[in-house]
Amino acid sequence: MALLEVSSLSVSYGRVAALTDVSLRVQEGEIVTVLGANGAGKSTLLKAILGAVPVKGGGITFADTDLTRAAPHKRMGAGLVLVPEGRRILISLTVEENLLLGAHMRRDTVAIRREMDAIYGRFSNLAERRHMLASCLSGGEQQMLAIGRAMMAKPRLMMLDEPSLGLSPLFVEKLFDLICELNRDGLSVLLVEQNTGKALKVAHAATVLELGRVTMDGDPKALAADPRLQDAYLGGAGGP
Amino acid sequence: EEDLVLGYMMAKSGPYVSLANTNEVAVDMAVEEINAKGGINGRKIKVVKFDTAGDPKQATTAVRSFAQDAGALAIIGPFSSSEVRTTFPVGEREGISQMSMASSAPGLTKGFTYGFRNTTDEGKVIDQVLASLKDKKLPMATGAAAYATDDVVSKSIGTGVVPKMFEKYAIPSKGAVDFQLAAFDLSPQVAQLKQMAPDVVGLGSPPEGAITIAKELKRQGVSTRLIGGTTIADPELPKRMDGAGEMLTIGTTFFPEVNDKTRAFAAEFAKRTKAAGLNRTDPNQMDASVYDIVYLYAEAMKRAGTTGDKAKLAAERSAVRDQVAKLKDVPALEGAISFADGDAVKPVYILEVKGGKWTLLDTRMPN
Amino acid sequence: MVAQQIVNGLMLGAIYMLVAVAFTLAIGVLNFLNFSLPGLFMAGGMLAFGLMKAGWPFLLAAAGALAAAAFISLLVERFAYRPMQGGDPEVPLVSSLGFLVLLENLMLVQFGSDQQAFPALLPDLNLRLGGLVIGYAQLASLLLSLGIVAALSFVLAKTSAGRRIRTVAESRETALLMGIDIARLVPQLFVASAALAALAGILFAVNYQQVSPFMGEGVGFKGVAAMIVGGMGSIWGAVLGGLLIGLAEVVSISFIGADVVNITVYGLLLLILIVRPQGLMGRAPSREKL
Amino acid sequence: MSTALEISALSKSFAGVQAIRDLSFTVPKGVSTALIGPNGAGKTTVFNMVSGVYGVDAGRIKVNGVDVTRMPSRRRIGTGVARSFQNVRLMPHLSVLENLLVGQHVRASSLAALLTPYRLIPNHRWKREARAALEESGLGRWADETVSALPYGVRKRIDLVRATLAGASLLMLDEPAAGLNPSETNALRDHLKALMAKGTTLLVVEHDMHFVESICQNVVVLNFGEKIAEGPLSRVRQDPKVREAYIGSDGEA
Amino acid sequence: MSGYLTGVLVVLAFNVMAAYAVYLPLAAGQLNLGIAGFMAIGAYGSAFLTNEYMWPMWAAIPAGALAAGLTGFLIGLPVLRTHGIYFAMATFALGQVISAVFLNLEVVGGAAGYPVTDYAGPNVVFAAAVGVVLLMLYISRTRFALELTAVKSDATVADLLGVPVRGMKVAAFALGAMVAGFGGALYAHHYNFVEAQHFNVLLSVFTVLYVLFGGTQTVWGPLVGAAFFTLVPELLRASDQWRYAVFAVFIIVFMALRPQGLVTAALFRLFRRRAPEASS
Ligand SMILES: Nc1ncnc2c1ncn2[C@@H]1O[C@H](COP(=O)(O)OP(=O)(O)OP(=O)(O)O)[C@@H](O)[C@H]1O
Ligand SMILES: Nc1ncnc2c1ncn2[C@@H]1O[C@H](COP(=O)(O)OP(=O)(O)OP(=O)(O)O)[C@@H](O)[C@H]1O
Ligand SMILES: [Mg+2]
Ligand SMILES: [Mg+2]
Repeated sequence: MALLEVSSLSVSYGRVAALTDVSLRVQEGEIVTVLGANGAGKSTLLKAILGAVPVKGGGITFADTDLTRAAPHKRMGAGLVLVPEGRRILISLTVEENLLLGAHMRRDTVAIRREMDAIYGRFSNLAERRHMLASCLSGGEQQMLAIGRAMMAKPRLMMLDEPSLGLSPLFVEKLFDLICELNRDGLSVLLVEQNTGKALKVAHAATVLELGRVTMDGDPKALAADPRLQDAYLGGAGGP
Repeated sequence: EEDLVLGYMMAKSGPYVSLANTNEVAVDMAVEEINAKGGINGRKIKVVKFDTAGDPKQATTAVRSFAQDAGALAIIGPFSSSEVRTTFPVGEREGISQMSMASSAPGLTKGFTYGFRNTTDEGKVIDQVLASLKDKKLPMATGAAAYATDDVVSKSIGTGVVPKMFEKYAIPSKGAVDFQLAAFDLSPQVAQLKQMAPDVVGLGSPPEGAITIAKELKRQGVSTRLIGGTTIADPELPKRMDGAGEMLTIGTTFFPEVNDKTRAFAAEFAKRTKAAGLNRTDPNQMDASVYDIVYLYAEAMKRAGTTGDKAKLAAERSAVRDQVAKLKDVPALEGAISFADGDAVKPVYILEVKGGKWTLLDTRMPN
Repeated sequence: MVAQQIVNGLMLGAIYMLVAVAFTLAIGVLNFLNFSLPGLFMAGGMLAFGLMKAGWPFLLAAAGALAAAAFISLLVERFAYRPMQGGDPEVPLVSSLGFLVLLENLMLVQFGSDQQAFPALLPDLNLRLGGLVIGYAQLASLLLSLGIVAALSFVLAKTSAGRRIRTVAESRETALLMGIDIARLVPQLFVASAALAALAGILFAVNYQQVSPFMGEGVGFKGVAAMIVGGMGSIWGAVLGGLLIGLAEVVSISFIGADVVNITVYGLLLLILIVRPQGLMGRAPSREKL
Repeated sequence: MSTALEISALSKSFAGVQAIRDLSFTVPKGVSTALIGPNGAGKTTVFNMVSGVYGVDAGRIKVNGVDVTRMPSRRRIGTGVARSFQNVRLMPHLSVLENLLVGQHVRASSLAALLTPYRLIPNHRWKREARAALEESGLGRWADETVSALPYGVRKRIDLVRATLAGASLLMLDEPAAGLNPSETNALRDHLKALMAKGTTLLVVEHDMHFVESICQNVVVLNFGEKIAEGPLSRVRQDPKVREAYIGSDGEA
Repeated sequence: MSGYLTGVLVVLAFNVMAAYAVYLPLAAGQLNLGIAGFMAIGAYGSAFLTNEYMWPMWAAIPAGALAAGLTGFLIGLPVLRTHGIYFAMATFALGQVISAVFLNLEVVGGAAGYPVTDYAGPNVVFAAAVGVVLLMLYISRTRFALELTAVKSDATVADLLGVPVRGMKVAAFALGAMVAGFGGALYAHHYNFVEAQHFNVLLSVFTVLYVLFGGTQTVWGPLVGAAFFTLVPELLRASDQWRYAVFAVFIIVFMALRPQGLVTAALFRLFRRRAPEASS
């Protein structure tokens, strides 16, 4: 049984269908990437898995539990976490409070402190600003904070919605290294990325969404070579 | 055969409910009594009612509606001074009389030929209270005033009536304190009164302020006589003061224990209010006043030979007005009532709180 | 006399302070200008009065009133707050005012518009120090208020629950994405702020031995003013604001007169806002960076 | 050659943190320039100072020859500089089209313009123009949507269109390609090239080096608020300091 | 028209004018809880002119409106330093101060109120209300209204786009004050009496209520809101003491069902979409 199993999921906003009949699975220890143009429904998919938008049909099973109707906090309790689109850091809290908020479901204070220090070690920009209000951070720093905050929840499956947005090339590399490293330590990842090339490189499986429907899925290597994908998402000839 | 229609502006909702929501019972009582005795000029009196909620805007709507739609000959009400201010001009334009049962701000009827009040000027009332204290040789060597600033009647009592009367009775004034109608904490004012230590405090306030100040006086251990006018007259006041306010002395225009007529009225009133499920069953001065207003209009209509004929409506309305203005010593529930410059002249009853109850100290006729 | 007036001002301030803190929870945290709070303040006093009239002992009546207020507040959450999410912040004002009007009129129907005498709990409730008169009830309510406020400010600033609350305050949507159980947290906050308002109402009734269906309006507005003077969202600001408004009121009554109370108290509020738009102890709201 | 933007000896610190230190560079007219650097280097801060969101601690800023250092922020767009935002800021109470109409303000700010009942006039010039701009960037179908429902990438592009509607000669774009997939980035590139052909000068903050390469003739590299390199990208990317601070080992992005 | 209907419609006309006085600044994000203060300025100002200086009404009423507008302009400058709920409270305080000042101003009667001699009949009031509505309809079709909404939505960005944010805010505030003053001036001359107690917080708050209840998204909201709040209590007249309780329940239920107010932009879109469907 897969860790996350999304079957025939449909979501709509009012009368607008955002997802139709989307199925997807993430095996324990896998990185799965979801690709698609603007408005394809990628963010909607992640939010639906977290339970932040109501689903109209289909099912979501996580770690052998049916979570289709569960509230987001229940799902996070089960080990899901989302690095949301647009970062959504809390500007009235300090950097450190934002990180601690990520761990709000945990009670193991000592481990929390230790992990927080590890995150500071990894993101030195954050360490320098730990007691400043998060509103002061630059765009990229906010992105780091959003990722760090998700790590603080110690999830089993981390969903990332365009995590490389606004990060410098050097840092994007570090980010993908980090994702692989966490993955090696047993974390499963569901990744939405516009940096299609890099995402396909690290992923074990990939799914392509178009106007809310799955149009392709399977092995990322094969997909990367698929001419249809080349045209649509890799900017024609070979991509970056 | 036409009925004789009277309009009646009630204040059954809004800020005056507690004072006004039993008025209707008194009006109905009077009308039933008159009709049971054959009505006026062979015709029955019919009352059309309109709840203004004490709101001046709704009150003007009521007057327009009585005058233009209901074919009323005269109007009972409105209740409050603010309403009077807006409805008297309308009544004047429409040519229909109004008679208020509660508004006691000074000078409200001035300039209106169709505006009447069955209330007594607070100046006259407090004059009688002091005269009574003097007669009974009660301590009144020094005085002070306490009043609500954001209420016309209260403020005019505190700043006009009380100082003038103190002067008339040669009582040196130690000063004045004021408060807002909605004030619940009168500790600073009472702390000031404590320093002044007057024998009498002239109070310009509705019952609520009187209760609050009496309680605070008791709390701070100040003993002085509070005196006031009709604004404080609430049959349940001693009960509501819960032990405070002994020696509170006021003048009012109605007291149920005066004679058989008033006692009978109070008994019947109690019966009816209880049946209607109302909170208060003791009549207050507005209940008595509104009861008398019906009789006063009835008397005026009788004298004017009013027929209720729709074709002669305008003429009959002004005839009623002319007769009301001329009424003299009409025997009524509240005593003998006359009209001078639109305002009723009637007896003043001096009441004192003793042992947690109103007791009649004196009955006087203003001159 | 001046000392007595200061004492009077502080005691009055203690009442405003609790109401201000209740408002701070509602606006500062839930971003909801909750006009039902003055109604809950009134309901606290009136229901305690009603229950005592029905023969309940004071403590039981007070508990009953608090429970009722908490329940009403849950209705407010359900019907005034929840449906309005995502709209402009001023919108829920309408239905919360609807609740105020409803509560007032229900009490009006039940008890009439008169001010009612709340029974004195002790024969003489006053501490007399030299010439000073201090009500025990007032003193107790001041201490109780301060204690509650201190506890609350600790929770908000230092605990995980506090961070969760502040997250909801900033953005409900983000809070949802962070896995905060809003469906539980928000009603809890409503209950807390209702309890504070109702408690203030009960203390008011005990202190001033009176209740009326309209007692909430004046105190409610002064409570909001106190919160704003102190700075929204700042608990200690609410304390400072409450005491300041209480003092300003008493001082202007005793030195100038009651006719100027509204001018001085609200003039002070206006002045403070113009000079310091975020209130005395409030932080300027953090803005999203461009 | 006249300059579109001239920045000299600019400094800015926040609560003790020096975000920009003695920074000088110029953007000549017609020479589109990129401002790059690691996260937190101060790129957005420069934009914020040019557009007047922040005051400067020291230094001068000239736009099209006009010293704007002390000019109130709202008047700066009138000197010919418009910008987009890193964290997209569309007005949630307005529809897409209305957002664009606000973008036209500089060109319609007289009292008469303000009081023209344009909504009563069918096909009013302003509406036509805004719609045309939307169609041009392929966003026509979103015109009457409320902005909060739009996908991120679409919002990003609307933000850009709004900035162009001011008719400014210098356009500052803060990470315009972030959140776009490669083919969408290509479309954006064509769009920007068309603007440049019409005479607009661009100042771009962007982390996608391919994109920068295809748009910008000149690059200014910031690190910790200081300029560490300047020149054509091909040369700058060989600079070891730039590699170490920004691009990383593989030299690609 | 029956006397009753005239009376009710006059009240409606005043409520409509007041509602639009609140609506305009609200469109720019200003929750003005002191609108009654500006009505008082218009009322007392114009009444003073007709009573003491024998000005004709047609001059005194606009003069009252201007006085209120000018006050709004002068006070708006400092008060608009505040935002959001702070602004609401500042205007609330302002309203309290203004009405307290009139309460103590003995030249206009102080607590006793101020009788007004000249009379403006119902038709004048109706015409004025229609005028105000037309003016607001016009404004809502201009760029001015658009930019007010922009300022409300995101003042920082509006500023960077060149919109004179402060000017817009002050203009909206002062215009709102002027409309309020206009309504107040007419009120004084229709009811022939003004008292400071009438212009209290509850008047301000209830006026805001009309607007929010009707909906702020379109220019029709205040009209519908004012109509609802004026007419429904009349319909409930029969239920006497329960009247306001029932009314409050109405408000709560309606708002729970239509949180953005009765009239919303979506409603209009729906109509627009339906209309062609129906005709085809
Ligand atoms: N709150 C909402 N209300 C209405 N429609 C919405 C809402 N959020 C998203 N949509 C619609 O759902 C569709 C999918 O949006 P979604 O944000 O999931 O796209 P996406 O794939 O994440 O795009 P991007 O790459 O730009 O982030 C879009 O057509 C969008 O307009
Ligand atoms: N208002 C502020 N208060 C305090 N510090 C600030 C403020 N604005 C920016 N900073 C700091 O200044 C530095 C530069 O920020 P800036 O946003 O300009 O970076 P950037 O180069 O745009 O980075 P990114 O690529 O991540 O967007 C950052 O370290 C940030 O924390
Ligand atoms: Mg997305
Ligand atoms: Mg940046």
